[in-house]
Amino acid sequence: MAVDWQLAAFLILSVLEIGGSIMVVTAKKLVHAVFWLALTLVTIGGIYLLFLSEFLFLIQILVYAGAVPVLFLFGIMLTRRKIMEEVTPGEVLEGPGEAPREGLP
Amino acid sequence: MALLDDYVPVVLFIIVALSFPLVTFFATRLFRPTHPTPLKDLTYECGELPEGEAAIQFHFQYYMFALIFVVFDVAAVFLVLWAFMIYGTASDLGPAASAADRLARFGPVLAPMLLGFIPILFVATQYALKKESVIHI
Amino acid sequence: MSGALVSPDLFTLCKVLITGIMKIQSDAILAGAPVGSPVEPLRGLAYFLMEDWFLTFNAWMIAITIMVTWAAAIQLLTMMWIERKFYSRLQDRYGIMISIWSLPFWPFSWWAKRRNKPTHRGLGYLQNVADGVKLLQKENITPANADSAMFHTAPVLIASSTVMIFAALPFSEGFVIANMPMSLLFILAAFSLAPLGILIAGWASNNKYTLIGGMRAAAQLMAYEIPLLLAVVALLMYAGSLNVIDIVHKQEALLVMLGPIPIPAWNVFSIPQFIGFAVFLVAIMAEMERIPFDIPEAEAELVEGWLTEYSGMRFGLLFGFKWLRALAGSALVVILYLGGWSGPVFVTLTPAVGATVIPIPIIPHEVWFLLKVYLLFLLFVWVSWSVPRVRIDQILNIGWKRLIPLSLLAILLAAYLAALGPALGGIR
Amino acid sequence: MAEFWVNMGPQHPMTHGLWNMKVKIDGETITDAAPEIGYLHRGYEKIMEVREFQKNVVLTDRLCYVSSITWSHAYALACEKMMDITVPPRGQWIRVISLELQRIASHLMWLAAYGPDLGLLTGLLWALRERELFLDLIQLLSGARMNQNFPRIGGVRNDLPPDFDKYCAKITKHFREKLKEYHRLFHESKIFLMRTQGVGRISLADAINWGVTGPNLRACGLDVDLRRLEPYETYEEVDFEPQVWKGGDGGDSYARFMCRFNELEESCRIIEQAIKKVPSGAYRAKAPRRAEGEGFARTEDSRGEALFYVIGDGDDRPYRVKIRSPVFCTMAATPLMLRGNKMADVVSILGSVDVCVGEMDK
Repeated sequence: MAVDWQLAAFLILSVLEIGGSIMVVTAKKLVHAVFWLALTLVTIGGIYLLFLSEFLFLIQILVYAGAVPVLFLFGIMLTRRKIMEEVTPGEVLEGPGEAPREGLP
Repeated sequence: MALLDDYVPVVLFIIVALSFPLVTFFATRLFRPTHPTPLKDLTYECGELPEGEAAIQFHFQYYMFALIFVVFDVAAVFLVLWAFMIYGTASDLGPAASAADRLARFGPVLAPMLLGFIPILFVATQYALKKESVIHI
Repeated sequence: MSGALVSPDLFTLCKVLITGIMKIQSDAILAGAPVGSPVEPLRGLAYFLMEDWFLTFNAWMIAITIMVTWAAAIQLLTMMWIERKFYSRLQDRYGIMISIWSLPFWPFSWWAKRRNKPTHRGLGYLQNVADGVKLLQKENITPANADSAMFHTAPVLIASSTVMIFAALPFSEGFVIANMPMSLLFILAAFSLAPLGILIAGWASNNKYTLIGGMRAAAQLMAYEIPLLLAVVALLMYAGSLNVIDIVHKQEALLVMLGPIPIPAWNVFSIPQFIGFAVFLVAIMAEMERIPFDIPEAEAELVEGWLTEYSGMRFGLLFGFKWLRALAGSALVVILYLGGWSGPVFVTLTPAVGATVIPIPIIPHEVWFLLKVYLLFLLFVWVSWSVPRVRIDQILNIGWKRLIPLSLLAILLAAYLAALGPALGGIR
Repeated sequence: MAEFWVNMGPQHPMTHGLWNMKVKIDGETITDAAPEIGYLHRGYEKIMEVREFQKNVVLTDRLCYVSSITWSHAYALACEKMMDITVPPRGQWIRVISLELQRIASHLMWLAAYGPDLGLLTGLLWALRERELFLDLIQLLSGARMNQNFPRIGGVRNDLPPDFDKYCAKITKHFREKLKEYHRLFHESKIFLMRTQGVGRISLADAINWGVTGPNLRACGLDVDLRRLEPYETYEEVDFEPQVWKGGDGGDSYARFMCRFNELEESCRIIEQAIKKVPSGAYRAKAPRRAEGEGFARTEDSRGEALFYVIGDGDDRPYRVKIRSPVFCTMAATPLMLRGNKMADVVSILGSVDVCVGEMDK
């Protein structure tokens, strides 16, 4: 079995990382972007591990697992769920009068 | 690559750990009913119809604490390295070292930390926490 | 003699087991398909079964399965049972008593009647299984307004990161999956992932209660992650290693003789580490979301907190894994401060054989370890069912204004004592 | 910074019953609150107009299902004033005993509910454990644990059962021991003090203006207890002390908690005295079937001042009944208490004012 496991791991991690970073910039919702960013950062940590820097790998996960919620908070505290859209009360339900009635016997 | 060999079981474990909840959630499909109704799919708000958006905005003040947290997180990482240095110096010296030896070896390790880093950290955090004496969220 | 049941380690045992099984199989194939027979190509399979990477892989998978079953099934049920029984007793009642004899159909009812066992009279160990079966049959509801993708991702993130802790958490020297050089950081990292999942779950449910619960989880994580890390920093000056097994080995020495009683060199028995221990205990309790600090799911004001919109087995897994985190947290405290799996003083032969401490291997390490973990968990349960819940601003105040200065104090004391030498309880 | 309305109720663990507390929050801080009631409205005052005087006692029992006897008693008192009859002394003493037993049972229910409100489930089971004993006493006395239907216009339904005084003495003695346990569980706990002290403060002037009565008003430092101010039955012959917050700066959850908590022991004292003073004789006077006139009675209910105003027009059923529910008025003042506190304090405050939805919605 002449499979180079390290190369395979590296390729998988890189694909995840590149895909994740593309999703970061293309995601419509800020919170989704933060989630993809977390994935990207963790995969970068995995690549550190392949470079035999264990401490850096674990610190990357530990610190960014903490820092990502901070970004998350930023997203929640400062922005609305739908950016650039006017929010009016009652918008959550499509016609609050009718929708639930269908389920009633 | 002894280090990577150590991590092979960890990678396998992570794969198992990731598939564990996934398998559980898919397996429940075999046992549970699925009858969604519009009423059932409503957001729960104590039996009332949901009122307004759920995207509540919070006090911005706590974001400052979040930033302090990130700074502290990184500072803690540096402290980990420093702790290793102290341990290494102490085990180099051994229990029988003289006081002069100890001062000579520990001085350069402890002094910048005790005179520089920790006082600044302490004063800065005390200032920040005094300023934000009431924590809002 | 090490005194551990799993020795030398779990992987080696699994490797021996799987090699034996595969050897029998491949021998049978080789015997059944001699050279020249029409099934000769099967011999290739026989050789494949004995290949080293195949055996190693299978051994790892068996070891991992054993570990996951052990932690996420047996230990989880035990922890839940301990908690439910213990707090019921605190509240002057018996608690769960459904035993297997309570099942209302044959053969259980028949057997119970025959042995004259009253139904609903048992230890109740299987009650949690019954609860799980009930949740298994419940409908999974996804709210129409929820962010579906995130809503489904969050439970996976929380559950799997909780299981991941056990990749590096040892139950004894050998009963561990991976012994990497910095396993303590790995455990802490896996621990700190779940609040991120809670925040995502709270946000994605698109519900006011869940969002507030998620925000509280994030705020609490920030206030308590730092003291946790700083307490570990203070510990590192004594332990000098980030490997949990090394940290335990460091504590197996003899600290001092109090008359005929030898005091082991557990980290909790030194002044700076004791401060660190107190800080760590409170912070890990907050990470475990036990009652004085269970504000992310404070059921009195937030219905069920960030779990409100989850139903069925999704709820069951997330709710049950709280105890898995409790197990991991208690185990971490035991490993870091209470000597891990080394036995307590009264089973050592110190006076007889001089200065070296020889643990008597009558009681295996795993049992000692679990005993300590359960006792510590009982302390947690005791605390959590006798105090009310702390408010969000108060919990943040405790974290930021009490624990962080205390943990900095622990670091300073530890550094000073290390510099002053062993006479003052410094590094041994 | 956006503010949002959050429903806390009707299906919410905080509401001990069916009502809705709408809370406007800014992050975690409450900026406004609006209680929304009526989920349990049954039109009591109207139903009572079509039933005979004596039969209405059954209805008044259900006004507050944890404090039945006190409510039926208030109604009976109003009818007696209208009919101009006096209850025999033995009946009056039995009424005092049953009222105080019911008060303890009601306060214990409040204490039990206050525990889980703050995250202390142990408090629930401990308090319910002792409530069982008092319910047993009430059952011994009246035959029922809930909706006892015990007071009658003109007296009480039945006499004291044999050996009742012994049981009472035994249980009150036991209960005093257990009060020390509660003391350790609740107000010796630092976290409990953190959660209650300085939370949900209301000034004395506001409390009076909004019609807050009972233990909630006494927690503001004003000594009002109708058992002392306008003694009904035989309360003036009993030595007891109304529980008033004396620490100054009261009106918070802690003061309300302390007032109610101390009333538990005070009620024990009243029961112990009353059981010794019960004279022999009749326990019930004959009430006329028809009545004309106005009857007005106010009593110290477990939750505050209960008021009944009954008008009879010569028929065998009331022409008009008006009920003043203490919780209804207290509920109007809760936004004052809630504003400026944290969201978690909603339970701490509303738990301390002791909400009973049955009487609030009538």
